[in-house]
Amino acid sequence: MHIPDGFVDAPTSAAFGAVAVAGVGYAVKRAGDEASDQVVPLAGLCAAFVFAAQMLNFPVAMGTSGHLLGGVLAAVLVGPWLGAIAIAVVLGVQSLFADGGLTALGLNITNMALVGALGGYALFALVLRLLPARAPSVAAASAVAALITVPLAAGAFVIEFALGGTVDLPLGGVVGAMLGVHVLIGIGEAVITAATVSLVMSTRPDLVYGARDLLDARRLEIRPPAAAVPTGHGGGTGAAAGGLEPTATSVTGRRAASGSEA
Amino acid sequence: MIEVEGLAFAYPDGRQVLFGVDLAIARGERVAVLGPNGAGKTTLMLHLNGILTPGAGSVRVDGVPVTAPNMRDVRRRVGLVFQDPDDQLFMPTVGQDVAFGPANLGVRGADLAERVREALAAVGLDEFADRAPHHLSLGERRRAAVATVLAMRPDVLVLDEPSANLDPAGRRELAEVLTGLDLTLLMVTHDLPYALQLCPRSVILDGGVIAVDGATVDLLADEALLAAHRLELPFGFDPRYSIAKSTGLMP
Amino acid sequence: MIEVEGLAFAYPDGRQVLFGVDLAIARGERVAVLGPNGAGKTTLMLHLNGILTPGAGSVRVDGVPVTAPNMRDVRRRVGLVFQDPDDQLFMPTVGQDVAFGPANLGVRGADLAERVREALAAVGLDEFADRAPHHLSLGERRRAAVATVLAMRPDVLVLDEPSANLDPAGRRELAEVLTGLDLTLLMVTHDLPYALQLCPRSVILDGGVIAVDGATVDLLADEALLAAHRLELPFGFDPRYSIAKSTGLMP
Amino acid sequence: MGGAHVLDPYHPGGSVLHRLPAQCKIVATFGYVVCVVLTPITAGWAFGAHLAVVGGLCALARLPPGLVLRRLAVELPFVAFAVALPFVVPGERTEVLGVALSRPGLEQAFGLVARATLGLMTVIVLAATTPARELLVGLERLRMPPVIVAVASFMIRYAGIVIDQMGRMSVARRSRAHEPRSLLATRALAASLGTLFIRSYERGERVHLAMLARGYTGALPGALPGPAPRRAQWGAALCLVILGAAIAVLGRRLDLGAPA
Ligand SMILES: Nc1ncnc2c1ncn2[C@@H]1O[C@H](COP(=O)(O)OP(=O)(O)OP(=O)(O)O)[C@@H](O)[C@H]1O
Ligand SMILES: Nc1ncnc2c1ncn2[C@@H]1O[C@H](COP(=O)(O)OP(=O)(O)OP(=O)(O)O)[C@@H](O)[C@H]1O
Ligand SMILES: [Mg+2]
Ligand SMILES: [Mg+2]
Repeated sequence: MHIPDGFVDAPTSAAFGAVAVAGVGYAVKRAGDEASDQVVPLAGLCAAFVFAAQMLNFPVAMGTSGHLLGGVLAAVLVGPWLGAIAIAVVLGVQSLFADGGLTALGLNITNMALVGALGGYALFALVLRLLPARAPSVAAASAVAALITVPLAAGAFVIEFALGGTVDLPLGGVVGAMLGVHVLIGIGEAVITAATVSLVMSTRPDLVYGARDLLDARRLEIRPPAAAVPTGHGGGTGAAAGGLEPTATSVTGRRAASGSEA
Repeated sequence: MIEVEGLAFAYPDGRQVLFGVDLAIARGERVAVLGPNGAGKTTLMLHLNGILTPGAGSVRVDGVPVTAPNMRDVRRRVGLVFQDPDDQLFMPTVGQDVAFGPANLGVRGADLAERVREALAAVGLDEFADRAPHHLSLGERRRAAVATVLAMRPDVLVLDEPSANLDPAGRRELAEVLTGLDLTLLMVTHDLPYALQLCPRSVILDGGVIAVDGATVDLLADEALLAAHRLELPFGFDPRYSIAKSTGLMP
Repeated sequence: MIEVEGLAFAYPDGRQVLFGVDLAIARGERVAVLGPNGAGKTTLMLHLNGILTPGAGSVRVDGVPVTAPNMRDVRRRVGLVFQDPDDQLFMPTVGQDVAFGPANLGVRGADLAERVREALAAVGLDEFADRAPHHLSLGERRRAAVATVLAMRPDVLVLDEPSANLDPAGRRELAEVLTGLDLTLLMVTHDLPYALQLCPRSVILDGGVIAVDGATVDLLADEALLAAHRLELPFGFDPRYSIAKSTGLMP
Repeated sequence: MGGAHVLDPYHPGGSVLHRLPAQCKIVATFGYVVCVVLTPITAGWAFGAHLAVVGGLCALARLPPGLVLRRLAVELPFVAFAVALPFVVPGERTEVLGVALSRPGLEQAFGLVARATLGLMTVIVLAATTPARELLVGLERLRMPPVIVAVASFMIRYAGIVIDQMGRMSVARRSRAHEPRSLLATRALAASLGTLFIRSYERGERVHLAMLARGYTGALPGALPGPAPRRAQWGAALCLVILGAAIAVLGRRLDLGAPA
C-alpha cells in the first residue's frame, strides 16, 4: 500500500504533502507537551518493529502490497501524537530504503500516520469507553480499532487515486479490490495488535499509553528498618530474620521468610 | 552527601523490591554494599542517579533531591557503572564512548583527548580506543564501562560489581585506581575480600532493607552474621591473616 | 573426550584470537581454564560445541569431529553456559527456558517437568519457574543460565565464568552441585581459589595459545608463573594455608 | 542475513558523493526526484537523459552495478502491476507482437515504471553514500523538528538491537539442540518472539538511561564534528537540481511541439 513516485500526479501529491506536513506538525506540537525520557525511545522501538514487520511484504491484487500498518499498535503504546510521528518516521525511512516514493510521502503519511494512527487512536478511545474499565479491555479495544482502521486507510488511498491517479483504471474496480483486500489485512492486523498489546500489558503496563487511566497507583509496603548493628554481634532483624535459622543456606529459606512477612 | 530515606520501590510488573531503605553516606566515605542475589542492590543503586524513581521515600545527593528538575545536576555528580557493561556502551568505538560523557559536560579538544587517554590507561585499555565495544571480551567491556564513568570525574562513584569478569591483576589495578581517587565511593560486590580491601564501611542489604551497617572488618569477622545473609568468606581466605594485614599488623 | 588440535581462529573483522591451541581432556576430568582478559578463553569455549567454526585445526568430542554434519550430536553431548546470561535466556518464563533443551532432546511430560524442577532446585531458583528471565537480577539470571544447561544432562559441561555475579553462598552451592555431577567439566574462571577448589588440573590460555598445563596446586604455588600471565592470588588469600587445607593437611 | 542491508544501506567509500554533507545530498535528492515526477511521460528522451544523470551519479559514487540492481528489486511487485496496465486500461488499441494493447495503458505503464525507477535510483545513491547517523544530522540541520529526529534515531538504534537480540536468541537456541525444522521449533520461535519486543525495549531503555546518566541532552556532542557545508558543496547540489529541472522543462517544451 506504499505509493511509489509518479503513481499520483504532482498537484495531488503536493496537496496531500501539505496535509501531511500540517498533520505531523500538529502532532509534533502536541507530542512536545507530553514527550518524556521514556516515551520517545518507546516510539522509536515501535517504529523499528513496524518497520521490521512491514519488511514481510506480500503482493496483493492491483500491484500494491499488503502488510502490517502498525498505526493502532503505535498509538496505543505511545499515544496518538507520538504514534503518528513514529509511523511517519517509518514511512520516511522506508522511502530511503526504496519502499514508497519520496514525492508520494505526503500521500503515504496521510493514509497511514494520520488516518492509521491518529484516526485509529480515536476509534480505540471510543471503543475503550464502551467497554468495562478493566485491563483486558485495552487489548480488545485495540483489536477493534485495528480491524476498522485498515479499510479506512485504504479508503483514503482510493480518494487520492480518484483525485489524481496517473492511470486510467475504473474507479469502481479499484474501490472493490482495495476494500476487499484490506478487510482481510485488517483481521491480521487486529490479531497482531491485540497479542502485542496484551503481552505488554501483562509485563510492562506502564508502557501502554492507552491504559493510563486504568492503572491505579500501587501501594507500597514499608518494613521496619533493621537496626543498624555497629559491630558484629547477632545480625539484623526484620527481613533478615529468616536467614538466622539453621536452614539458612538455601535461597528458598530466605525467600519464604521474607514472603511470610508480607 | 548521599541521603536515602524510607526508599521503597516496586517494578512495573508489580514486584516490590525495596521496602524502606535508609542510608546516609558522608562525603569522601567508601562504602561497600553487600547482600545476596536478588536483594535489591542494583535496584537501590539505580535510584542514586535517578534511573529509577522512588515509589516512596526520597534520595538526596549533596542536599539536592534526586527528582526530575534536578536530574541533570545530579547526574553530573553521580557516576554510575552498570552491572551489565552492555547497558553502558553504545558508541561505535571505545574512544568515542569514553569521550561521550565529558563531551556532554563541555570538555573539548585536547582536554577531551587527554581525559579519554587517561581513563583508558587507568583501566588498561590504552590501545583499545578504536575498537568496537561490542567486539570486546566481557572483561574488556567491563573495563571500558568503568573508563566511561571515570572520564567524567564525578563526585560520587557508584559501581555495581566492578570486579566481576576482571582478571586478577585487573582487579588489583582497579582497586589501586579507586583508592587513588578522592571521591565518595559506593560499591556493590560479592567479593568480600575486595570489599575489605577498598571500603572501611559496609552495609548489608537483604530483603529490600538495610539489615546491617558497620565496619567491614567487624562484619567479616562475624561468621554467623554473614551466614544469615548468604555471605561467607571464600575458600582459602583466612580472615585473621588478612584482617590483621589490612589493619597494618602482621600476625 | 575432548581433543583440540592446532585450533586457530579469527573473528570476521579480521582479528585473529586463537593461534594454534592444543588441548586434550580425558573423560571425567575437571579442568580450569585460566588467563587474562582477552586471552581467547570464551572464543575457545565457543568452538567446543560448534558455535564458532575453526579457521584451522580441529575439535573432536568423543572422537566425533565438531563439524556441520555432526553438530546435532555434538550439541547433545556438550552443554555450554555462556559468559553472559542474556545470551542464554530467551523464552518468556524461566521454566520454559529450562525445559527448552530437554524438550529438544525428546523429553516430554512428567519427565520434563521433573528435570526442570530438579535443575532449578540445583541452582536455588525453585520458585522462579514462572518469572520472566529478563526481569531477574543478574545473579538470578546467571543461576537460570546454569540450570538451562544442567537440565540437558550433557556428558561435557563447559562453563564460562559460572561464579561471576553469584553471592558467596551461591558460589559454594554451585561448587557443591558441580562436584556432585559425574561428567567432564571445563570451566573458565578468574577466581583462582575457586579453580583450586573444583578442578585438580588447570591450563593457562594466554595470547591465543595454551601457555601452561598442570596441576592447579602447583600452578597456584608458582607466583612468578602466575604473574607472567596477569594472574595473582586475591588479597588475603593465603596459599600455604589453603593449599595445605585443600590437600587435607592443616598447617 | 538478508535483512542486514535493508537496515544499513550504507556502502562505505571515499567518493565525492560520500564526502558531500548530508543536508546537501538530501536537498539535491528531493529536488531531483520532484523534477523526475514533473517530467511528462510522453517525452521518452527526457527519461533517457534522467537515466544518464542518475547512472552518472551511481558511477561517481562507485556503486557496484550489482548492488544498485539488487536494491531496485524492491520495485518488482510494482512492475508486475505496470505490466498488467496495457491489458486493462481502456482506450485506443495497438498491435504489439500480435496482441492488442491499449495505447494509453502502454504509455502509463512506461511512465509509472520510468518515474518510480529513477526516483528509486536517486534515493539509492543517497542512502548508499550517507551513513544513517549523518542523514539524521543532515535532517536536524535542515530544521526537522527534534522529536522526529529523536524518534528516527531511536528507530535506527532499536533496529540494531532487535537484530542483535534475534541473533543472540538464535545462537542460544541452536546451542541447546534446537532443530529449526521440527514443529516444536516454530512454537518456540513464536513464544520467544513476544519476549523480543519487551527485551529489546528494555535493553534500549537502559542504554538510553545510561546515556542520560552521562549528561546526554539530545545532541551527540563532538561525536560528529561535521563542518558546515561549503558554498561550493551547496552549489554542486543545486546544479544537480537545476539539471533535473532543465530536463523536465525541455521535456515539457518538446513534448508540446510533438504531435499529440
Ligand atoms: N525489571 C524487573 N522487573 C521485575 N522484577 C525485577 C526486575 N529487575 C529485578 N527484579 C527483581 O527484583 C529483585 C532485586 O533485583 P536486583 O537486580 O536489585 O538484585 P541484586 O541485589 O542486584 O542482585 P544480584 O546480586 O543478583 O545482582 C530480584 O528478585 C529480581 O528478580
Ligand atoms: N565478536 C568479536 N569480533 C572481534 N573481536 C572479538 C570479538 N569477540 C572478542 N574479540 C576479541 O578477541 C579477543 C579474545 O576474546 P575472548 O572473549 O575470547 O576473551 P576472553 O579470554 O574470554 O576474555 P575475558 O576474560 O575478558 O572474558 C579479545 O581481544 C577481544 O577483543
Ligand atoms: Mg545486581
Ligand atoms: Mg570471556
